[in-house]
Amino acid sequence: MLQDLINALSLGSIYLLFALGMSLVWGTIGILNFAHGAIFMFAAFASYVIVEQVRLPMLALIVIGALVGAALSVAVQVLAFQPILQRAKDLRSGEMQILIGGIGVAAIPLAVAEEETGSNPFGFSASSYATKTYALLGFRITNTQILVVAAALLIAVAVIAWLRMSRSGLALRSLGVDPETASLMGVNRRVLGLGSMAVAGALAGFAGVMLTYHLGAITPDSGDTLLIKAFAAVILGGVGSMAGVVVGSYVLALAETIVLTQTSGLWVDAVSFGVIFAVLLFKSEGLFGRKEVRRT
Amino acid sequence: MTAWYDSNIILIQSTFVGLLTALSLQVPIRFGVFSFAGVGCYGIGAYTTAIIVIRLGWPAPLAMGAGMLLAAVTGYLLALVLSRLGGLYLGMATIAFDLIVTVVVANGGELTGGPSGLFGAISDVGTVHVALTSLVVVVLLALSERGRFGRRVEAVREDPELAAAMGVEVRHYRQLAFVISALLGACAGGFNVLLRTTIAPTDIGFSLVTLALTMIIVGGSRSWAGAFIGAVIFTWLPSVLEFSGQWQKVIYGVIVALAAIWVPGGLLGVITDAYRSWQRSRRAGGSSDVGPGDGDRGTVSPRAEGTPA
Amino acid sequence: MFEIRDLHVSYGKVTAVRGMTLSAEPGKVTLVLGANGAGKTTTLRSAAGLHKPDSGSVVLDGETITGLPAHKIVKRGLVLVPEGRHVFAPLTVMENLRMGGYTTARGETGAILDRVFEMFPVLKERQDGAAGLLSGGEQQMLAFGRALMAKPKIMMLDEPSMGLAPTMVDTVLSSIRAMADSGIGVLMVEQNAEAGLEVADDVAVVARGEVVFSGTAKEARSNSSVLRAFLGEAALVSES
Amino acid sequence: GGGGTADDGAAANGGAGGLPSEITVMAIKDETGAVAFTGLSTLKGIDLAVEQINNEKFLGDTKLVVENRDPAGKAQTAASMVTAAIQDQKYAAILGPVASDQAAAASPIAERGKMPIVYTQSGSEGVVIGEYTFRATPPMTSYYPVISDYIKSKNIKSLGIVYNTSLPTLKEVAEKVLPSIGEQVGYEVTASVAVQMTTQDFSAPISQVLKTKPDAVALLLVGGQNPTGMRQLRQAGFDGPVLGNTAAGAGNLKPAGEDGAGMAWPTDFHPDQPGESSRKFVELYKAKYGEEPLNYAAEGYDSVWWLARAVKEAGGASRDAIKKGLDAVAAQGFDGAMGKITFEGRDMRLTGTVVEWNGTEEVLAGSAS
Amino acid sequence: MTGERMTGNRASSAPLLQVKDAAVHFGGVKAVDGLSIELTEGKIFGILGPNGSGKSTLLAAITRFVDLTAGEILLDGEEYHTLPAARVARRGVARTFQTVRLLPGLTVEENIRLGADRVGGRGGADGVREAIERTGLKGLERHRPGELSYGVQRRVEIARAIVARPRLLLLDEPTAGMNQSERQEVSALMRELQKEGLTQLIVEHDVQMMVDTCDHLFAMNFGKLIAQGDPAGVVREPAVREAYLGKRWSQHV
Ligand SMILES: Nc1ncnc2c1ncn2[C@@H]1O[C@H](COP(=O)(O)OP(=O)(O)OP(=O)(O)O)[C@@H](O)[C@H]1O
Ligand SMILES: Nc1ncnc2c1ncn2[C@@H]1O[C@H](COP(=O)(O)OP(=O)(O)OP(=O)(O)O)[C@@H](O)[C@H]1O
Ligand SMILES: [Mg+2]
Ligand SMILES: [Mg+2]
Repeated sequence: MLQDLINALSLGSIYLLFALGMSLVWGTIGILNFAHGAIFMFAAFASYVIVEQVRLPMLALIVIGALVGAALSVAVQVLAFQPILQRAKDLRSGEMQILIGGIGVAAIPLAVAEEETGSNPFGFSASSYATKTYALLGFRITNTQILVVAAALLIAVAVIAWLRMSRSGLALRSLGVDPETASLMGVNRRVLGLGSMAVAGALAGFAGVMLTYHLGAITPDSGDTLLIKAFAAVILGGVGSMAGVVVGSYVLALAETIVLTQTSGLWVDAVSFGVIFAVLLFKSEGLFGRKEVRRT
Repeated sequence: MTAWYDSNIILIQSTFVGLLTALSLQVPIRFGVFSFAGVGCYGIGAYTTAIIVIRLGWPAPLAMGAGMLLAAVTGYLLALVLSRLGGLYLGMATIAFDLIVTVVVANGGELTGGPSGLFGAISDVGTVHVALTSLVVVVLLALSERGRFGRRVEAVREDPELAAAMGVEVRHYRQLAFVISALLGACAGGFNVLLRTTIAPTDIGFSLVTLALTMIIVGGSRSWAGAFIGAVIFTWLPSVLEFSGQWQKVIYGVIVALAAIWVPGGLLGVITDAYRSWQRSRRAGGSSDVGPGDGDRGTVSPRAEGTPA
Repeated sequence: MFEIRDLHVSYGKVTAVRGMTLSAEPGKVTLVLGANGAGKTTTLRSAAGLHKPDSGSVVLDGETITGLPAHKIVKRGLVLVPEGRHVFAPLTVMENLRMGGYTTARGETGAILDRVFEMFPVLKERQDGAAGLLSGGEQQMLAFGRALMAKPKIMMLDEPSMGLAPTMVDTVLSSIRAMADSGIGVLMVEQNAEAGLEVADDVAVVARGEVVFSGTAKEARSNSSVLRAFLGEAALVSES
Repeated sequence: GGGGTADDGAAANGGAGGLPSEITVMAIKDETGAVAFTGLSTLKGIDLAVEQINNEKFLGDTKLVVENRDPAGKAQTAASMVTAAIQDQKYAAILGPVASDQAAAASPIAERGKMPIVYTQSGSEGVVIGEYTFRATPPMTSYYPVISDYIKSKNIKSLGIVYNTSLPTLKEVAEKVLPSIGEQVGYEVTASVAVQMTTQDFSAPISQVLKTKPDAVALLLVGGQNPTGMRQLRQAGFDGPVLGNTAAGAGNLKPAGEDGAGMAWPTDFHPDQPGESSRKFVELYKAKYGEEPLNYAAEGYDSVWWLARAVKEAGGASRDAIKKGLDAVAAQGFDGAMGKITFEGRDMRLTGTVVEWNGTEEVLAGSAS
Repeated sequence: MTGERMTGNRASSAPLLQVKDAAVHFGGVKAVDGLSIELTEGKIFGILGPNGSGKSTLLAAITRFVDLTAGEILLDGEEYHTLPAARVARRGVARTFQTVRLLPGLTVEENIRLGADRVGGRGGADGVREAIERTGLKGLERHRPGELSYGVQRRVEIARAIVARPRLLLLDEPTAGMNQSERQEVSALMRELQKEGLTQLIVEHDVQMMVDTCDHLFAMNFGKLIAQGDPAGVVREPAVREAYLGKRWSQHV
């Protein structure tokens, strides 16, 4: 039982690490980045390529992953999303273009990684960090698991605090509501947009490296698999609410774990998506989402 | 010509199936309903058709009809159940529905063939049938894009409250969108299974959603013609790109991204804009004395004119 | 000193502003009048950096700021209160005001905030509510208060009294006057000419994208064509 | 490989008047995309066989030519390639795609177009569906029981199963084959937990299975899932024997490092396996490519040999002749890269070998300990 | 069209619209709080009130865009509480919105035609031309709303509301953003419509125009009615002056 909880917690933390960056830019500047999964994967892949050459500790790989993620994310913003937003007639049509643009861009790092690895799994077995397992009180937990959970929660709290308390966090939210008026308040749209995409990319890269350590190996298409789970977690929690992503990620992981432990696992996907379906039925803006502010 | 037709028959059929699938997502989007349930209904249509043809041996049209009926009922129920949802929340709920359909058929045992799916749905359905059906669908949809109904759909999408103030029963229009989407999806699924004789759970997953969505965004989301353009491009692109070997995916991705960036209204938007400005320049050059009063005599709106029929 | 010189702006092939020249001075309120579509909004938006003008220049304190991006212009002290309020609907009233003070030094925002709340008590009451749920007039107050938070040197207002009840028009206009008296320059587009004239020092009338009359408020009051167009026939009779 | 013995099978084909100077075959194997790895390896085996056949003048002066087409992971593309091949009289036969979905789309078309098509991999149902569809890879379910001896040698009395339910073959192994082996060799399946294609973290299913304290665990996962599964199985404290499937091979377990060691699975081919025909293949392969062949290469190799024997057997290169030839060869079986090959209908069968991952490479299970 | 409806109306004595003890609360905010008014056929009614006093909310309640917390609203003496907004609209209650709401993808003409669809048929096409002429939008038919200045957009809204010849027209600040002469044009238009039998309820902050245009004024504050009656009288009421008019108007009167 306790072991199941630990497993759910670490699974949820992985969803959370991945979803945080995605939710950050989606909930504020309205960019639903479908290339997030590819960025996540490619950051881990780049770290893998490097660690195969030089034996590096975990921290170094995390830094590399975050930098690669940030760089890719900024590149996507500059090359695809910014031009789309500049051309889009209105926010809503821009949203769709961004979705598709993301899907298109994502194909590129995916193809490169698939080509290099022959679609095989890759991992950091060459890294100097070693996973240790602690067995206490009848349950087992690895040092990587502890790190993943701690990192996910810490980063989530940091992101929440940043958005709530800081000026730039507030500016980011206003940018998502009405970019033009935000610029009339003195917000540099370009810089802030790039900055938040860089943060999101760094989070993706960080998540990629941590997940690879945690699972031992990932494959080029791991990012896509997580993308839809993260999408679900964000919606479940309520778009725009960072606390919602936290809850959404853990609820999803918990639901999956419960189904798995109670049944033979055949219905895991159906039930976890059933949960989303059901939650949305009763709370149409997600668990923590605010109702759309609109009046006649 | 016939040699070309023969060797590309699969792609030609796929184009029509792709068109119907794309339309099943486009119609609700045009109604302002962000529903991807069309893909789940594609699954329902495909599986129902296959099961009936294989197990009961009914004629193909009857089997497809049954699939579409089942899908339409499902679509209507979804519309009732999800009536409070909007935007991406509705999108997610309908994606959840699609994935649930996938899991259900994957675990359906004997009936659905489990993960390996169903084989041997042999019939004499061919290119002519899917082409004619697409034609009828397109004509009906083209009609729905014009005049009174077209305007109302526009209002329901852009500003449902305003639409209500104009006396439009927004709820009914949304339900209609769900049902049409379900019918189109099931029709596409039914045709696909009859033309390919097989269906598996992996055929109806999330990737079908992204493919259909890519078709309508790159083609154009406001009119059937956009879906058609998209269906043609994304059915044929892979075979066109075959020469590029291992970099095919990269080129494909670049093309999709470039389309998203450079043609915000979809390719259809580019065509319509070009047509409109050509028309304007012709009008300006031809008769400069057309007063503004003349404008409202023509009942054909510039939008409708702009749509290549 | 703030000047818009010979500004030309167009939307595609449509020219909206042709040769607009306007100015504002610290301590003064300049009122801009003009029919719908005369190009008032376009002019202000171009000056604020939201739209690129075709030609002409915008000069603030002797420096040309034409074509600078909006956020840089704000930092120089030229602030626009846009037409149609544009409050950040899902953010709270307080967050909207904090956004207004985005470029203001942290130490100073508190005092300005108190002033804003004093001027518009309803904003204080509703500070934690979503701005989008405020009534139309309340939102106008918020937009105005938000601009004050930026500590402008020159403030451009696009129809500040739109949707305000007469009492509120008085409040807003007299606070505009008070702001000008405290040394801020105000360039104000206003359809409520009668009320606007009460607080204005100078008046410019624009039509079809250019200035057709400019003078002091007093001169405007005695100019019959201005009066007829903006105050109505009745005013003309009672005034003369 | 040696020459096939001509017997009355050839005479029955009506003996066409000699062979053309070239026989062209289309090979539809993924060179890009998710199963590119499999496709590329298969092509190496195919090329080797073609080279050998032509050099040995196995078909006399007739040359076998294989043209590669890349369906890039798309069933529809594969299907249209099959259609194109049927239209073009140049092609005498097709070496079909390696992915089941592509194969399932291709089969009805080939069947209708009366075009013989020989698949490798594509292990699902609905592929070998009629007179013109052949498969040169034995289904995993048919040779999986070869693992019985291994199970007995490890003295396994109870087994927990974690399996990917999205893959028909793995599902069948988990739900039917393993329980029935259990009945024969006497172990009990204590838990059986399904995971999805999308599952990345296996800690929950693994702890679920380990709760029942089994002697051994079967991890039946797709390629990329295997290293993670093994690693998490070891982290969860299980150090007993692990049964896997061929998808764990081909270096897929490498990222798991030491944790991967101890997984064993039956395979249709291993480069170290005994048997003269297999040894010869491995030798030739190493000489040509400087590496050890994978099972995919062996399958590709055998599929071409099957075809070449069929041509010889039938004495003609028309599609119909080839079809009859393939049937005739299947009726007799032959010795190929994968060993002693027999057929059930148009589907390949063989005994198989058990291999084990020792942390760095695949070794024959016997030699591992 | 209008004629038929009017003769079909059995009790000409019963007011066209009755609001009885209506209340609309949003959580703690009592936007409308126990308010009763009656609108008799063929007159122009106006509502004055400070910002946030509940005027727009009252219009929203009448058109069924918000639900009443308490009370009832009757059209032709019939309760319609449960009808969806669209059905109310089809019964001849048309409205404009405080913030301009036009469909950006349609031309001016199509936007107006959308309002006419309620009537349909050939009368519709004529109606559209007439509405365009009356609101001074001639020559702009083919423009899209995004290309128009704010004041012109408001006129498109008005045209769209009147094109279907409703029985009751609710206007929420129809002249906001217009200058004096333009306001006078709109005011003249309202009078003209009144002559054709159209009942109107106008929310507007231009007191002078309201006094000149309306037959009957309501004054609201805090969601309650604080005065009503003939316009000149209402603006003289001390409560109205204090809550709403402020010093300039008080001097005026
Ligand atoms: N985005 C646009 N595209 C094309 N034309 C536009 C656009 N915005 C404004 N215009 C045109 O430019 C001219 C000036 O518009 P502007 O909004 O500046 O007028 P205004 O003086 O502010 O009017 P109002 O008093 O109605 O607000 C108008 O003719 C308008 O139709
Ligand atoms: N959906 C809502 N949720 C919460 N509060 C609301 C909502 N709608 C309106 N309110 C509040 O109810 C009060 C009345 O609003 P309403 O819009 O009716 O005022 P109004 O009289 O039209 O004001 P104005 O003249 O400024 O337009 C305001 O305080 C407003 O903030
Ligand atoms: Mg303006
Ligand atoms: Mg209001």
